[in-house]
Amino acid sequence: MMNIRYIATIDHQDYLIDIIDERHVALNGQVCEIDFASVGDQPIFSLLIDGKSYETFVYPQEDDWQVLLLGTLYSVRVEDEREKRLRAAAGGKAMERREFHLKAPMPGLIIAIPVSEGQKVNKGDVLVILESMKMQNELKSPREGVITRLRVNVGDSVEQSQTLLSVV
Amino acid sequence: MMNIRYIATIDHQDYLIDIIDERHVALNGQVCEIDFASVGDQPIFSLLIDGKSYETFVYPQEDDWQVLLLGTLYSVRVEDEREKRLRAAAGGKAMERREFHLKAPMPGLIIAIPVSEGQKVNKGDVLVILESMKMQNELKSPREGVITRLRVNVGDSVEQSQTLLSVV
Amino acid sequence: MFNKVLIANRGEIAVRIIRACRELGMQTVAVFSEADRHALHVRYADEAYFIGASPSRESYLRGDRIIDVALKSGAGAIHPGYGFLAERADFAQAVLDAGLAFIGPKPSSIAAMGDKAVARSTVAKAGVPVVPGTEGEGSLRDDDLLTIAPQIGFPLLIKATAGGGGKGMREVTSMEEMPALLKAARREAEAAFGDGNVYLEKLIDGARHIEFQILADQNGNVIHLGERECSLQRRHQKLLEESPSPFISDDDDLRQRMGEVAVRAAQAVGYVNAGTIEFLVDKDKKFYFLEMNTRLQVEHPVTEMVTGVDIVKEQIRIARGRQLRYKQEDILFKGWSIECRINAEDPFNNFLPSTGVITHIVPPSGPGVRIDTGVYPGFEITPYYDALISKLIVWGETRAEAILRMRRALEEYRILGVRTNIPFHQRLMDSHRFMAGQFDTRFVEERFSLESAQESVEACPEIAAIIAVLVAHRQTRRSAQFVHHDQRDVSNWKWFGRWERMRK
Amino acid sequence: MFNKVLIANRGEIAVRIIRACRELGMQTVAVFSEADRHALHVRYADEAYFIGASPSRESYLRGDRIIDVALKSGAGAIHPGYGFLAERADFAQAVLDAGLAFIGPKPSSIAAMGDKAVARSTVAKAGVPVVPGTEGEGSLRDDDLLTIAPQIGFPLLIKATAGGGGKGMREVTSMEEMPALLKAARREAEAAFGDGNVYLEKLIDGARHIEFQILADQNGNVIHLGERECSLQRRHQKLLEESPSPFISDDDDLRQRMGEVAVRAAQAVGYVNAGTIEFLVDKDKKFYFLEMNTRLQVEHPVTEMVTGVDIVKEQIRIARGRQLRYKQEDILFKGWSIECRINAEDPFNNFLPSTGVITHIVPPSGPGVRIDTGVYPGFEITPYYDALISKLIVWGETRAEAILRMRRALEEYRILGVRTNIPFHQRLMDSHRFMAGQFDTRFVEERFSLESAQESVEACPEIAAIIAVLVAHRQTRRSAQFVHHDQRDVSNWKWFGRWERMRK
Repeated sequence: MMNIRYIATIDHQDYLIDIIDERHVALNGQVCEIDFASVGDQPIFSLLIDGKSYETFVYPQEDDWQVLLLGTLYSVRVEDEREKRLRAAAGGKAMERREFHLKAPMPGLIIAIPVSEGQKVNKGDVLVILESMKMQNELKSPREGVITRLRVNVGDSVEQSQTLLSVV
Repeated sequence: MMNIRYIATIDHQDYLIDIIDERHVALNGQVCEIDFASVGDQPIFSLLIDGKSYETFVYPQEDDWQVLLLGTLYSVRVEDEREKRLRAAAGGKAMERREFHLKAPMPGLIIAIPVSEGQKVNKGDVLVILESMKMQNELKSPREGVITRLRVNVGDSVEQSQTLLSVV
Repeated sequence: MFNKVLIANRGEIAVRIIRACRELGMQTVAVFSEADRHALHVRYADEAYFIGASPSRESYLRGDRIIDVALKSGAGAIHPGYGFLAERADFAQAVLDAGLAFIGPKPSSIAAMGDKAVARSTVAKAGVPVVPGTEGEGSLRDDDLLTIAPQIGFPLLIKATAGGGGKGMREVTSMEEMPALLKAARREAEAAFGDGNVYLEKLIDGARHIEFQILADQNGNVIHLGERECSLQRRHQKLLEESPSPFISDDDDLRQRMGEVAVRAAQAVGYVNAGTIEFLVDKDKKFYFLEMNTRLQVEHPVTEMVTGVDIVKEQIRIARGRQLRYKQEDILFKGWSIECRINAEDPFNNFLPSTGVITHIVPPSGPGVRIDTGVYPGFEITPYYDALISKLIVWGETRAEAILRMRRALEEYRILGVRTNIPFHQRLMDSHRFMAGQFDTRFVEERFSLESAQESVEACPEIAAIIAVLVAHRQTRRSAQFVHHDQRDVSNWKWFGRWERMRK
Repeated sequence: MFNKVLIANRGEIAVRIIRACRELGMQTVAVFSEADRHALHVRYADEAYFIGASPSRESYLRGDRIIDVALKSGAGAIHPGYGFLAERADFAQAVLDAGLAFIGPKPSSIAAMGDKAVARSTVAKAGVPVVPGTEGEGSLRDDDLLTIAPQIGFPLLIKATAGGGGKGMREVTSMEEMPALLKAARREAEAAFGDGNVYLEKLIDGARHIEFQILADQNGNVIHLGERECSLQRRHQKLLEESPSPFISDDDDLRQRMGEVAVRAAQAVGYVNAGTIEFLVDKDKKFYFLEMNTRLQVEHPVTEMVTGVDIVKEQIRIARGRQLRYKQEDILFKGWSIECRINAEDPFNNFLPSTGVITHIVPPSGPGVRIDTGVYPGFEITPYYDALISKLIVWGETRAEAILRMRRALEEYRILGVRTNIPFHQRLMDSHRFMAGQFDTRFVEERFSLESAQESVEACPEIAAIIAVLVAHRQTRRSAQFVHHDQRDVSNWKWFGRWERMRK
């Protein structure tokens, strides 16, 4: 059986992972015995690896996987060798430069929009204040960029997942 | 809107129930306000009736509905007027006289079959002893009748829902 | 004497009160908004009545409708829980006027303590030390507040007079910020309580927030049930409470002095039923009256765990005119209790509230673990109400045992469908400063972050990497229509379909 | 001294032990059979190893494999839980021979008490009163038993010498029945314990089954933690336990005398670790030694609730060579505790075991409620192991409060996917004889039935009728493809499809 090689990246650290068969993977070349199962038809996974028992929640994201393990959240990008090569060839940063659309995480009322179109923002800057669940919630920028297309105004009621503005 | 009339029978007692609309039923002619909902996508039902709050588990059976309410299990036969008339015309007992197939409620090992083909049995007589979950379980006759078609032997391993014998 | 109680609330506290009533043999009446038809309090009560649309203002804040339901259903008493109408003197008065019992203090006590400014001056007159601030009675306009602010000195706090739960509260570090923050605080207070009045209070540095539970019957007996440590807050919202306080711990003298002051503060307003006196305690163990909460508190269970007193049952007994079953000397403290508030919010994304249908719950259980909750698998968390979905409370013989037990309980807790702040509590339990009891009210915001805290725990990025690869691999194989003949594995595909349907 | 413990068990007790270890900072190693890959003990442990096929004989009874796993994983001790290998002296010896600690008594104590016949003669020599029966040591053949039976007199009990949990036990009322029942008992004992030996014991009329929990350290200190009332049984399976016993209640003199005898019985075999002395108590409060269980009991939580002692943690501390943390006079009893065993069985159909996937659980919670369980939504109850899926334990200040609390907890408990005996417990809580504490070991089988008990509670057949009609009506409309434009209603159709898929 042929191994399938993946590269997992967490915080710029690469992990080379080969899927050998249903019961074995290799981590950076070192073979581990595994028993991997989802639990109760939920996105909870139980991994027995060389006898150690781990359980995680896995949340799929657009570009990566969020893995919640022992109270720590890891954002893991998973690529095969071809994908990795392509991304490297494209300049590495290309994917992150895609337009980011800030969506309302829940229905609510727009209390304030402390940015304007064309404004440069840094990672962590507050873009919108949304009142919901009796709280004023600050929606922050996940990365640096420039504000484009403000789509809501202060005082608007917004639906869940409604796009509020974009960052390029 | 036209009422739809049902007759519910519990222990030979009839209840005349009219469905008036989504929010009203009449019980033996007396109108009640209702709010009826299933809970959490489960066969659990919440009934608010004239303000009183009840919650039940409902298990569908072949001929009736089992309703578990406040720790009591009610077997309820539900018929519309036509069905009720037909059954009365057929002699009432006809439906109960259908052949009963004793099925294994769980996988296990047949330990004993204290009846033989052609034997008359009464309600509550032990038909089969099945060992499962480290216990010997007595499977009893749900009504009087005559044993037909013994389909298993002592020492057999049986699957869940496998028919063991029949009673007419 | 009443035998049927209407619970004018929702969520975990409505369930908590229904349980107490049921265990006292009382009938219970629930009220519900449109969003709450399937809520646990509706399912558990003997009777349940619809009172309006989902926003609180149209349902749980409609005192008129709630009193109508009580009269119609034959309830003889109303328990307000916390929040909503719990600290509205006009509502309590209307309940009494309707000939019903109010399971709480007299309207006059609520009024006296409910306006935080009035409360401060009342207890100050009774000789209780208060935090310096705007002692004036009634409402102050922005001009007045801007004039008084420099006299109090910065940093200071703007607080809602009708407030509670940190709503309508703002920290001010300079005069320049005042106008904008006053406006924001008033707006939030107006939205939360229907009352935009605010007052000012000096911000005490390195302060602990420690509160005393008191019980008072109609015969003038008042006792306290010891303290609760509530310093761990974020944006003035309590996150974790414990009893006793590690700051007081075995300083029985301080506990006794503070307890006596708490009793005196309650007596100053002729208090009846359960209430809480909040204090700020500075580094030198000097303590100041902060405010009185004239209702049941979210965090009452930690006191129940260490004293064995069922506070909600005592509330009902008191409202029925019974004498307190305990004298001060009967109250003995055993062991240590901690409560973590489990909120539907994402600790990895700025604690944004998280809404949606809860799909799966496995609660921790076993010795020394108590959960108070109003949710279940299949229930939807809506944006209408606050984010508290569960209170996880543990008891241990010692604080160390309680912390270890809380750790294992948090690790066991599984909630799916919404994000929760469980990981935040896990990291807090691992924090050396928390373990040592070295924290104040600013600890969480200023000295604690999920990222830095992670350095202290065993990190396993390689395990996370392997799991992500295995999940991604399965998904790839599946989308490629790979038919794999491994019986053991097939069952694991199922959830992908369901999951994807769920995420639509 | 060990810091890693292998738990040689499954289900709720494996979870219970993992929790104790975790709270003591110990690493845990689980073992699992094919059916248990997804079990909670596998998920909660630090390590988990597969040990064989689903039948116990090929997995949880494979002491050799379990010891191999302990050695391989570096565990320093093995906790056997209850059942399976817990009372097998040869296994305990093999654990010691492998250089591991056994969290339980010495093999010699297990052997002395494990053969029930030997146990009786041993404690009788130490001056402990025993129930008349076959006092002979070792195994007796059918001829011998048939000869001795008339000397004991009928009714009598056939019991498995390796027994426990009512397995391999039969009641005999006459000589004629003896041969067939002996055969049945031996077969069941052989199947359950791998040992078909049985002995005879006089059946004491109107007897109470009351047991004392003892703790003994390696330094010869032995204490008792008071009694548990275990008379409520069906087919010799305990269903409900409480502490204290309503039969002893405030008869402190009797409690003290029985406790002292229990301690003496334990000392007679040089007992170390946790153990239980079972007594039969007749109407005149005369008590007889029945047997000693040389392990943790299913019902240990009720003792924990009233004494505050964590028995499993004490077991581990004792096995690590620590001195008992309590003297007899430190053991104080506070309040009342009741445990209901929730089994996957149908109380309305002859208590037939019920298997299948659990689809939904809403456990009761709130003050004074503890649940010990090994199941969760999505877990499959298989026919391989016993039917116990959860222990519901409550504590109250008084027996009355405990009963009221248990009632509300049972009413709250929702488990779907398998049938459970919760309705049985609900009816038991309503029984006037139970409430009055007037019952013996034959009560459930002879004087209690679900049907007759129902007369005492409020019956609402008309509500059941309406609900059945509403469900049937919806189903009819649906099969007739009735498209009904009522937004509120649409959501309620969903489950029909899921339910039907589920039932396939």
